[in-house]
Amino acid sequence: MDTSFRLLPQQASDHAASVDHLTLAMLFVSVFFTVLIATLIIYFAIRYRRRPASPSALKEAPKSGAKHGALVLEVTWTVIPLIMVAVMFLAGARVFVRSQQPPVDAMTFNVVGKQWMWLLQHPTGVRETNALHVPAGKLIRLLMISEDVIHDFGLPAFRMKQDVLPGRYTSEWFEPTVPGEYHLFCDQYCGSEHSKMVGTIFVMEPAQYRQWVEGRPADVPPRVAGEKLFAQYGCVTCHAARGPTMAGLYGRTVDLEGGGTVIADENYLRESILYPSAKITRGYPPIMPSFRGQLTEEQVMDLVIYIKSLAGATTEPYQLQNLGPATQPHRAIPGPGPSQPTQLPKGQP
Amino acid sequence: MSSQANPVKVYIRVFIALLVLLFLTVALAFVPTRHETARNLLTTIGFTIAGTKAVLIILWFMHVKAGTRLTWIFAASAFVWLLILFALTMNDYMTRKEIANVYRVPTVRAGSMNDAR
Amino acid sequence: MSSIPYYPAAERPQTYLNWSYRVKSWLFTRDHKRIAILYMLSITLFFFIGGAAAVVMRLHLLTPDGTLVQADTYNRLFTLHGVVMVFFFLIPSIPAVLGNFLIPLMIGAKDLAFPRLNLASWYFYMVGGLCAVIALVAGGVDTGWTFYTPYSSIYSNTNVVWAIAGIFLAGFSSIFTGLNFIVTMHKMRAPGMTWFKMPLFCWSHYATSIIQVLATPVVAITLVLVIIERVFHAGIFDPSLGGDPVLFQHMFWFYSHPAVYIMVLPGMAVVSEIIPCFARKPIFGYSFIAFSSVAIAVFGFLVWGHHMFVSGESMYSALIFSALSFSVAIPSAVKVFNWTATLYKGSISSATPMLYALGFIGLFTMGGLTGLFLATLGIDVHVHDTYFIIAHFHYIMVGGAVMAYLGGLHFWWPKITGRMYPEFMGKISAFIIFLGFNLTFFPQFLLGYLGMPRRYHSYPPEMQVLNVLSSAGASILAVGYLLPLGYFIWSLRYGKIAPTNPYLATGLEWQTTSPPPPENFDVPPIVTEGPYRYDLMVSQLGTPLIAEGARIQTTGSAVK
Amino acid sequence: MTELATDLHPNKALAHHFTDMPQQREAVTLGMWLFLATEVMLFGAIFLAYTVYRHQYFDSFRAAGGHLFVSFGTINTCVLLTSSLMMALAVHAAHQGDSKKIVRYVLLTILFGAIFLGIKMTEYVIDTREGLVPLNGWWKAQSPDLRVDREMRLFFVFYFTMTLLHAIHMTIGMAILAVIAWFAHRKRFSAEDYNPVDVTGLYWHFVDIVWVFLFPALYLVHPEMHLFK
Repeated sequence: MDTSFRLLPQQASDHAASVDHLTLAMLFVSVFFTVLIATLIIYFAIRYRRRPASPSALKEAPKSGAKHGALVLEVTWTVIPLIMVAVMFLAGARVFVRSQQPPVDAMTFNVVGKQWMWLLQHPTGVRETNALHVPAGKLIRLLMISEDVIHDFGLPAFRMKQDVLPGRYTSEWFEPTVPGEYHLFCDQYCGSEHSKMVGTIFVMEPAQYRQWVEGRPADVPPRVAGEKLFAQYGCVTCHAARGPTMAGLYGRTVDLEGGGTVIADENYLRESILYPSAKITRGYPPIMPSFRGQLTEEQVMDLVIYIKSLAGATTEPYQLQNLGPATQPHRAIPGPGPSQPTQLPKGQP
Repeated sequence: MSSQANPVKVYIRVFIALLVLLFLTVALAFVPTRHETARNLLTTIGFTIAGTKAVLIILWFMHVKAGTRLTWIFAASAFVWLLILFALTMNDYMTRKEIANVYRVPTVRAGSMNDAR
Repeated sequence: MSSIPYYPAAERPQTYLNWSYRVKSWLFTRDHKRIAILYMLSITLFFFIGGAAAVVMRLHLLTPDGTLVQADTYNRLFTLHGVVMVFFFLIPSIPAVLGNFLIPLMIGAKDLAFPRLNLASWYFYMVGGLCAVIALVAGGVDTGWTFYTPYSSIYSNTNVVWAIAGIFLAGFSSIFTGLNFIVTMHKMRAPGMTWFKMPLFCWSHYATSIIQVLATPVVAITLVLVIIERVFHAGIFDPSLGGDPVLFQHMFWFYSHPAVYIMVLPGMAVVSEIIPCFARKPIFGYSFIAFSSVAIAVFGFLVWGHHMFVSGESMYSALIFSALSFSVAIPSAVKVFNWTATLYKGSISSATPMLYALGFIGLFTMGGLTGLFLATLGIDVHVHDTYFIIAHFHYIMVGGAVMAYLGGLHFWWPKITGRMYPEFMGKISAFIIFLGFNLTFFPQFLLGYLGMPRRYHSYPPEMQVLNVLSSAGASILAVGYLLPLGYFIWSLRYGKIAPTNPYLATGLEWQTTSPPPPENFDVPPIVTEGPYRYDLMVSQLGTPLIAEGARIQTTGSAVK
Repeated sequence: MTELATDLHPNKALAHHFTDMPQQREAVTLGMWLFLATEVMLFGAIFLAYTVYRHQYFDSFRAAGGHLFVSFGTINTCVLLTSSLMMALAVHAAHQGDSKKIVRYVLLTILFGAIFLGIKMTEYVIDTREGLVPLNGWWKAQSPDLRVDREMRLFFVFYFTMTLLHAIHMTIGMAILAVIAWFAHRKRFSAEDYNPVDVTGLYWHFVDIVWVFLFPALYLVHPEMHLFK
């Protein structure tokens, strides 16, 4: 990593550039006003410094005529900041809203934070601790959860940051453009070794990344691990017949017992595995047992990713071939079709 | 200051109104329904009745009705602030949309990010 | 104070300080002025405890790998620094010392409306403070002053309960002070003292008190819930038991964001007094400054969610909170512009209080403008929880509140003690503090933008240069803070005897003796003029600073 | 509290720093209203937490609420409203300077308050026997469903926190009322000087209002379950 002294952080994504542009613009405004105020204060303090026995300036006490001017001034310096902050808000919101909406066809990496380390897993199954290798020019999305306290996955070079909560998935995405090594910081205080909960993001050329991944011991990809768990815990027995089908479930709007609907996202899937009675799909008896305490957060993530893959909503099962030339078309997302009788992938009993 | 005091009759009337509202709210809570909308409606009505009771107590038992404008402001201010606390916090909980792909944002290509939207 | 014992006629007039020297007359006093002194002594103690922790931290951060103290010790140090400085120094500082002392004087009352409540507030503060400090020093607390759940409620093995209990008690003291101020300003004003004849000091304190009264109970009950959670594993904020840790953040920041205005609004109060006095001009835009104080207090309640932009709060919520956060900038800007305009065509003296006040404007402007970066969603995500935040709020709280507190302390020192502070030393230390402050905290903006997270015991080597600069600044700042401590104590014995109105200032507090008599005024004042009528005092400008008289705000009779 | 109610000179009604009785009376009353505003925020914040979880765990809260006795709740609400009426009448008597009536009505207020606390205690005992105390080893209402179990516990955390906090406020109020009754007995109040009775009344009515909201929040979540038990 480049450890030489620097005043500005590395800029490793387009988002980083747009944040920096915003910062520069704000900096310009701030410097202008700071200099304006400072100059005025210093100028007045010198120009109107107290001179013994010449208080004549004060005799020009505000007269009624000055009052009108004062009102104009007050309104001016209320309205100008008002317009300025409105512009600032819109500019900041525009960048933010985009950064909060993960693109649909990103490579999804799993992140589990715990005191005091980051456990990361590639869509191909490769596991890493406190380090993450990613291909440049690809959309990287992180599905994150904590096992204990609140952590934060902070990526200064990409100007991104998101708290990692216990009990609920959060998500963060970035698109690295410049190969290199970048900091990963835990930005939310999490206990004794908070400052050791750091790591490195390695951005590599796609071909290099492919080589790197293939050189790693073959781990089971999350989707495959999830599929095994799905069979192992007998999920398949119900969710093929009596229970709601998993095919095409992800991203769909589910009608709930007792009225109301919910969109089946990762958090919904997680909650349904751990606390099945929380949101019961209409028309099905609440008979599913809880898997709380039986599955680790990583296993739950595997299951969630497997169920997602049944909806065809992501690029899983992940093909390293996708890392070919950047012109490779990404798969479009089929809309949530009408629910079909479960079609389990081959290999299921 | 005894002009502030209401005749005893008024207190008794307010008290009876409070009891009537109490039994009304209890009765309403027994309306049998499993439907979510209906239950939410009943909950809302229940708390509206509680609010009405509170207003009765504040206005007559606590003499705000005959009080100065300052008393009115002070009595109301805490509830206004409570409304801020509730509104802005519940706003978060009601709008916590499902994360991730649900937004269906079009793919952003390298080098074309600023044109993505 | 109703039964002041007969005091034999002495050469000096009877003052609130000398009517009795018995310890009991201090510990059971109901005189707002004596309670202010009690507060002053205790917050000074807490300031130096918190400051010592900061010095150790800055020394530790001289090297990137962190060699001076262990990680656990470091975590306890920043918790100590944060808790003590926020809850036991900044929040009571100006309101409980200067506000307590001056508000009754300024509005021409004999005392605050509830003197016993005022005394009780000091006791609550002291018991809470000792409780917290003992918890923080013996064994320590490692949660940070924000006590985020579930770390504080489940995982931390430290004295969290005791520290929280201390803060809870101090919360009562804050509520009592605010309640007292509001009632006093509503009901105890001297004849003729209408709302718009009140000094801006009072307006700002009124706004502060609104926050103290309406926000503090929320944090009090939130902290009680954390205690319940810790002791009984209740699951209120613990996700494994169904709780939501983010709810804690909502409830915590509902208080703790407005709490920032509890710290800085009184600072603005002080500056609004000092500037017209040393510019010899009526303050520009009196009613705009007055209403902007109230606006800041009210808007301050609507913006807490900007502490949660990356916390997993909903995106829509973040957008609303961001938009609302910008609203606070407007009244703040209005104040800065009005203070600057007051200087125009004044007759500006560079006395120590004025140096602090001008320093306040500059530092507050920088703190406020960097606040805009934080309200801007896109930028906040990057700098959230980094040293940028640390720098920003130190510019407001140290550059703002502490500068103003010191300025106010110099300004009213003659009134409080009856002695003048040494002017030359005052100026020197004002410059040292301004310099040391900027050297300490400006590099932290850069560190934050580089990405250095807050509460880090060690950091990447490329950030060392800026950290060393910051630590160097901190040592200068420490000297700057020790100097006034020294010469203020010195002045009690060797300082020049202060006249009634050493600066020829307007305001009722300058019309009673220095120090004031036990019941504030020998003759109950009647107010005929608005505040800051420096235009009426023109004829006296050439006179030396020891001139007596100038009863501008009462009758205007001194103006010939 | 006591500060506000009794911040008086030991021998004479007017404290030294006030100019006249109306000023003192208005200040004390205003102080009490402000104090009540802080109380609104204090209880309001717990209500907020309650609302958030009720919103999230609607069904479990319903299941949990069914364990409470709506009959106890309703009777207690009646008792407390009656006690509030007695307080209002005591203040009315104070306005007219009738010390005997003040004593009588304040004692009645305390009596109804005591009945309320008695019923609440009985309820707590029954709750404990039923295993509704959300502490490990005490909690027996366990549902086979882990989720419902922990969410029901959460309901009872709020039930006990809120009702205990309310009970503490009542106890403090009763202590102050006892002092008021004693002062009234010693003829300390007159038609010109009854402010302590007045502000204590404000406090007592406020405690009543808190219960008015607690009742539907806790007892009317799912009332039919226990009615005829």
